[in-house]
Amino acid sequence: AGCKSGSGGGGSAGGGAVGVDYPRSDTDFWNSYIKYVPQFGKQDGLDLKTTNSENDIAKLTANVQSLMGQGVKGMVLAPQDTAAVAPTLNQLKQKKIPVVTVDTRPDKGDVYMVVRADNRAYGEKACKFLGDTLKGKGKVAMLEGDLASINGRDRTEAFNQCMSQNYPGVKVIGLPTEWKGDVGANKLQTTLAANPDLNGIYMQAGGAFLAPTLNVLKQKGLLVPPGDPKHIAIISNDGIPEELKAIEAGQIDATVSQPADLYAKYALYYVKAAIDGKKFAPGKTDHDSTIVAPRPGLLEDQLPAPLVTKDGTYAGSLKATDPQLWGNQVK
Amino acid sequence: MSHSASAAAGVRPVAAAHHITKRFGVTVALNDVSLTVDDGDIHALVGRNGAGKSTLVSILTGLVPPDSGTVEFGGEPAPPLADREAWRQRVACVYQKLTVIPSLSVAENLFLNRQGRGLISWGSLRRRARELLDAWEVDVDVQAPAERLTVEQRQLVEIARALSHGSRFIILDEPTAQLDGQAIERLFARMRSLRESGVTFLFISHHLDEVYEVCDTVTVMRDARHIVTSPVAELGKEALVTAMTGEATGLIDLGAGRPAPAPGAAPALTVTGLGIPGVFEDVSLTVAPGEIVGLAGAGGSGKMAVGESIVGLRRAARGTVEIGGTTPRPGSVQAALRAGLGFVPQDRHKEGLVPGLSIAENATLTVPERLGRFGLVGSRRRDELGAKAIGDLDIKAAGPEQPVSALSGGNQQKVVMARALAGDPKVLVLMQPTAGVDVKAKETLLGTAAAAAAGGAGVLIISDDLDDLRPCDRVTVLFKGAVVAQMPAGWADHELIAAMEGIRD
Amino acid sequence: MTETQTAMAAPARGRITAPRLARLRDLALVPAIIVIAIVGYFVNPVFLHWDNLVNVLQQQSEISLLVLAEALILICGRMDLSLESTFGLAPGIAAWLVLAPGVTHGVGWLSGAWSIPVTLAIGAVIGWINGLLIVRFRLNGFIVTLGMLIVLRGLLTGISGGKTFFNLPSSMVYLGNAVWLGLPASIWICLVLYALAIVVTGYTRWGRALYAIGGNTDAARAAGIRVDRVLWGTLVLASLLAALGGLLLTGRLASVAASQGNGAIFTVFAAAVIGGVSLNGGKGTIFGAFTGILLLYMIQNVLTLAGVPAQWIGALNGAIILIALIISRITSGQAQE
Amino acid sequence: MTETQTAMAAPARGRITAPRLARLRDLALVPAIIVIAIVGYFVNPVFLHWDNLVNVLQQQSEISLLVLAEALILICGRMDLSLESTFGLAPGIAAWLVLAPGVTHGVGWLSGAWSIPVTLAIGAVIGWINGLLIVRFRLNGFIVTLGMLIVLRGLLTGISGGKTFFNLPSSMVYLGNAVWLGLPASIWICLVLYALAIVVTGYTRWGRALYAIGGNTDAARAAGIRVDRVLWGTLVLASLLAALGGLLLTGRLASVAASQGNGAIFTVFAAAVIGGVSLNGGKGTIFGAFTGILLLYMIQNVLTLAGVPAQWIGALNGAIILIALIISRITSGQAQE
Ligand SMILES: Nc1ncnc2c1ncn2[C@@H]1O[C@H](COP(=O)(O)OP(=O)(O)OP(=O)(O)O)[C@@H](O)[C@H]1O
Ligand SMILES: Nc1ncnc2c1ncn2[C@@H]1O[C@H](COP(=O)(O)OP(=O)(O)OP(=O)(O)O)[C@@H](O)[C@H]1O
Ligand SMILES: [Mg+2]
Ligand SMILES: [Mg+2]
Repeated sequence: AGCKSGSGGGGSAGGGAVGVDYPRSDTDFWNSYIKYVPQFGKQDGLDLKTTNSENDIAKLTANVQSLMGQGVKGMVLAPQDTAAVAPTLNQLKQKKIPVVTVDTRPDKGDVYMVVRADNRAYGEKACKFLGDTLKGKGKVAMLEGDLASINGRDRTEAFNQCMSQNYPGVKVIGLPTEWKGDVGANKLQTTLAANPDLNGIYMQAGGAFLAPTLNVLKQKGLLVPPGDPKHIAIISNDGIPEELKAIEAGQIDATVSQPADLYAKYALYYVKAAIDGKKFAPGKTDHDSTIVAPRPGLLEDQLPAPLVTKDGTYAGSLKATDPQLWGNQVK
Repeated sequence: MSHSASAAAGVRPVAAAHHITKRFGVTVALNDVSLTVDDGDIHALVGRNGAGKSTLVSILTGLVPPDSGTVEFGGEPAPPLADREAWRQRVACVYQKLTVIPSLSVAENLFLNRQGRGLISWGSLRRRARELLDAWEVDVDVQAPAERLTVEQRQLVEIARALSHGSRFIILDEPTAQLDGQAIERLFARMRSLRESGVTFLFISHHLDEVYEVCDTVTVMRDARHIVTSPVAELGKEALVTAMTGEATGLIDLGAGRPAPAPGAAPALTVTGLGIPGVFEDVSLTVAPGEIVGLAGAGGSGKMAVGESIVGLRRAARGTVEIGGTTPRPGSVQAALRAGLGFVPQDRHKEGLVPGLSIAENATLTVPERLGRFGLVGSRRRDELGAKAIGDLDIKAAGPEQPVSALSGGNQQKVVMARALAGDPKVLVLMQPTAGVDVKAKETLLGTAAAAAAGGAGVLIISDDLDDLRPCDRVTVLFKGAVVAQMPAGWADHELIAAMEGIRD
Repeated sequence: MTETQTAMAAPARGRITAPRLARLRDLALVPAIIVIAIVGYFVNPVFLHWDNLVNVLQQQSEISLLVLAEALILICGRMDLSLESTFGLAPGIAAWLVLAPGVTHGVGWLSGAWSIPVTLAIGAVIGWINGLLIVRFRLNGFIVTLGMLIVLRGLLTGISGGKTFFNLPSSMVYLGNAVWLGLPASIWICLVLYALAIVVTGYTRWGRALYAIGGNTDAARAAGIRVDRVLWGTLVLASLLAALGGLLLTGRLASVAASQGNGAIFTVFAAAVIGGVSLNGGKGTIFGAFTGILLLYMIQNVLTLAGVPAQWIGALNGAIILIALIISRITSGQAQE
Repeated sequence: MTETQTAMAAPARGRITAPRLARLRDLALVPAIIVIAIVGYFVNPVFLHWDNLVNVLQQQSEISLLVLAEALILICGRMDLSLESTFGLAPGIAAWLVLAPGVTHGVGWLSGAWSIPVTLAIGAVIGWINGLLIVRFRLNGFIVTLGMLIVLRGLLTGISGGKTFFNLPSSMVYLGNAVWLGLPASIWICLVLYALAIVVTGYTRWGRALYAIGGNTDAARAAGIRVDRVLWGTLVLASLLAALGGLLLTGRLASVAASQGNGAIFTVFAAAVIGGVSLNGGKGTIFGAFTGILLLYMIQNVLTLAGVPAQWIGALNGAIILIALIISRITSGQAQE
């Protein structure tokens, strides 16, 4: 599409505009990402053109087409549907536009760099923490996401697999919720009625489930600090500021901090590198992560997703007040 | 009839409309119309379909604001439109369009919006409803939803409701169109007795006989204008029709000049032993080509059910219908139409017309095969046929493309007739073909039926309106679902009425 | 005029049992509820425990206010699709106005005490706008409220930036959490409002006017009912109820998610219709609507207790709803087009 | 009967322009489309580039088949909410049947060549079931298809386990990807089907029967139209179109997501109604419906090009739809209740 960037701010350090498609704007996590992107874009001196595909792959395709029409030189996507994005990647490849994907690894097609923290790792970390905390015995409820969401599914599968392998004494009750707080609260309530001896809860999204869960427990008189025999061990996911506060207050035990800031920072870092013609190889990076090559035509920078606990004494965990955590940087 | 005299002596008018003009889009429904209704009168309002009568009624009852002009009650200006309560104290009305609410019980319909203050006591409401209906000899369960009533019963409920308001001024817009002879008589008796107690009526009807029977004064409207107001006694029927139509031509004798049906020809329609349990039993009749046969009966006699069974709108439990030698599948309109039938259904709003479609489309709905081949429809061909129907039936319309919803009642009925005739039927079944239609249109419609018969079709007219039955060569009378009489042409009105009411001599 | 017309009377008399039946229709779902209760017991005896029953009642209490609101509007022969958005937006705006900027990303223009009045006021305003467009400008209600559904949903996403509002003031979460006489306050509120609505729709002029308008608007107008005023009032009332329902849910979850209410309208319609409220107006009762939503939540609860595989819950739930819809239409006796 | 009655004819003559106006209503959205095009150009000149216009046409092509299907049903005076689920389920089942077990989590019972016939057959079967319930059993269409919407959506989640089907056979992705004469095949398919539908609804018996049925079902039946057969046929045809639309999208995305079609019905109704198709049946044209969906997609495209902040896109889009709905109702002249 031979078109000049008419209205845009013109050329920049990278020598062209960069298109960023946000996957959705209705979760806390992605909103933080949306907030970080322009911030880092400015730091890197990039001319950003942004769109929002509202969790709809057809919209993503349309957005990419219109971004290509605007002559972007590189593209950052976060396809929530890893299969359906393949034709789009193909198109971009034909136009020689490098792509960085955030959060998910496409099933097919070439990608310059995948920037993500492994969702399976979230599930595993949560499983290990709960399994250790419960000493391999008990019942845990898992507030799952939406079946149609790859991230939710990865967390669910990894959690289940890890539990059955490492902690066969723990019974998992899976509660699908479509990422909806009220559905989660209702199902948790019902589960508590049926299983008064519940010992643990894994919430796959703190933004959706934190407040509802705490409130259900409060109503049942089960919101008691760790150490109390009635305490239910809770691990959350995402690392939004409220979760960190709840950990400090002793209401929940831990969370897996999803690095929203790093997603934005390194996505733009790599897309700029791509436009500048840099090449990367598998191996350790300068920012505590590893680049791997899961399949040809695609590299993946696996960002760290730290486990957060109150005192940071659990192996490999950070303190809830650690300023490094993105949840503590939100103003 | 001393009331019109007293009116002349300067009694204060109960209601008056001054220089009312009302437009609907480009249609002028009322053009500078003034009307004064004197205290204690029964005042008739007549005019052809679309003359603007019902529009004047809705202005007089505060449902619709006039574009210009004023309304007065007893010399006082009318209350603001929003104050429905004040309007209802001044005027009660039976509208032309039924205003019962089908899902609510009869009792609640009677006392709609005046169920009493605070919490409603359903028991006492039912009692009051029972008393009210007993006075009208309407024998229905007051707890039944109104949708279960027959059309006639609904009409009676409406009348009872309007008369129970205690208003001193009551408007009746075509109240008799759905009633049989006895019910009409009862209505008139009630109107007369209310007049004695000082109630004033504005009465609208297309039956001029009724005007002469109960009314004191008559106002004629034509083309949205007021033409004349006169004491009934001073305006002869000829003059009245002339005022309504604007022409000095009298009514034509429809029976005359039609060739007698050929004797011995195979019948066009043969009905044998038709029956639906509980509705009608063992009805047999034949109609020869060129013959017009009437099927008469009082309300609830089952005559419409017979007609609907013949045309396939309903499925009879027993018996056969033969149309031009073939026996169409019972209960299938399609089969009946293919066998060579054309019909006018009882209620044009329900089964007669598709309001949003044009005259041409409505008139050709039954004959798509004439509009083009391979299922294609040529709009030019269609509009030609539509224009022909407009000419043949004297339909007042802008053109074949005009939607039928924009036509007056009489002209809509003509479109239904055009649809019935579209397939050049061998058998024509007309159910209440002139209900709610003005005198002139009635003449056109019946004349068309006669012309169809003259052209060799067998015509069956099903009606309880004696005017409809006059052109018939013979009339079959139904009473409580059974054939009770056969009357050759030349019957006297009272004979036929007696037979319809089941009185044998 | 003295001949009795027995011929006419006969068919009418034959139908004498009909209104009785119509009244029974209110109870049409009671057998279904009993069946589900029994099935639930066999699936998991916990189902009939007091705690679980209270849970079911509490879980349906918020959305049942939406059902009540929709039922009132349906009885008038109208529709309001935007209720689901009001359910989220009204408490959402209140939260946004009272929460401090920064961590809780509100604007902090009002103090926490304002949250309940603001929520209800927003509900009323939305209802008023719907009324303006539908009643005053005579636009089609389905169309207007479809548009409003999309706009209001977008507004909530806009002000919240898609994030969940946390750390709500205590007045805002009180109703959704309080326990009165051993039962959650939201159950009391739901039951009292339903009881009130049953009395109003059954025994007051205003309530009967709803049925009259739904049955035949012109006739209602002719009978002196102030159709526009009643309709407008009903729309405002319905949005108020939706806002209140949203407030209760907000309280129970101690938060307002940006997606609060999304997709709820399908459940709301299904509940009202299963409960015997007609989409054509003028028919159905508030009690019926209540049995409708109760049944749906009982089914949900049984499915959760049964541990049906996650992927099949949707299909199973849908199939049960479809069957319930079909059965409820068949028992109501009439073909509906 | 030869007296000319000119007096009465006079007021009628005044109405001569009415049908002309009705025809103009078809073009009601054309000015809006032009305005959007101009606004779009000023927002971002890219808007009017050939590539971008082709993109817009292609992006709306799949859902426009849903709009076409819904418009046909609306003209008959019915509704079908389940189309959005058919849009996803029909290709979903086909993919499930042809994909090998294991990685692509299908069952692999059929070879890839079957995928298109199976997709269309599923569509037809769903339409047939809708017809059975609505036409034969005379259940309310809104209710039936609401139930079906939930069930079919649940079924797709069930068979897919919520996962996306990919690695589809080439026959299944062909239509969504092919380019014919320089334009994507889906644009051709969409345009041809619309053109065909315009001819059929305007100039054939079957098409006019739809209007007659929508305008007054009883009258249509009394005119010998086989109402049940036409309705049933239309329901089947509509579901077929939905399945075809789903197939095109599947091809373009080379996959079937478990959520394909979710929520699309709101857009579909908005498009049809903005395009002048009446919810009460018997009114509106296929061309109008096409302008409706085209307008919505142009608006989406302009908002994207304008770089509106993500969180406000929903509200803005909704507001534009609402305004378009209101304007389209006002220009259509009549108060609609
Ligand atoms: N709401 C309306 N919108 C448009 N035109 C209308 C409306 N109401 C009446 N008209 C037109 O106004 C004219 C007068 O109608 P009106 O109903 O008053 O006639 P009428 O004298 O009562 O006729 P009929 O004897 O058939 O009842 C007719 O041409 C009719 O088509
Ligand atoms: N489907 C039905 N089920 C039961 N009774 C019916 C049914 N249809 C008609 N009836 C009754 O059968 C009788 C005959 O009905 P029909 O409409 O044929 O009478 P009619 O002579 O046309 O009366 P009217 O002049 O009042 O219309 C009426 O008492 C009516 O109530
Ligand atoms: Mg009239
Ligand atoms: Mg009858």
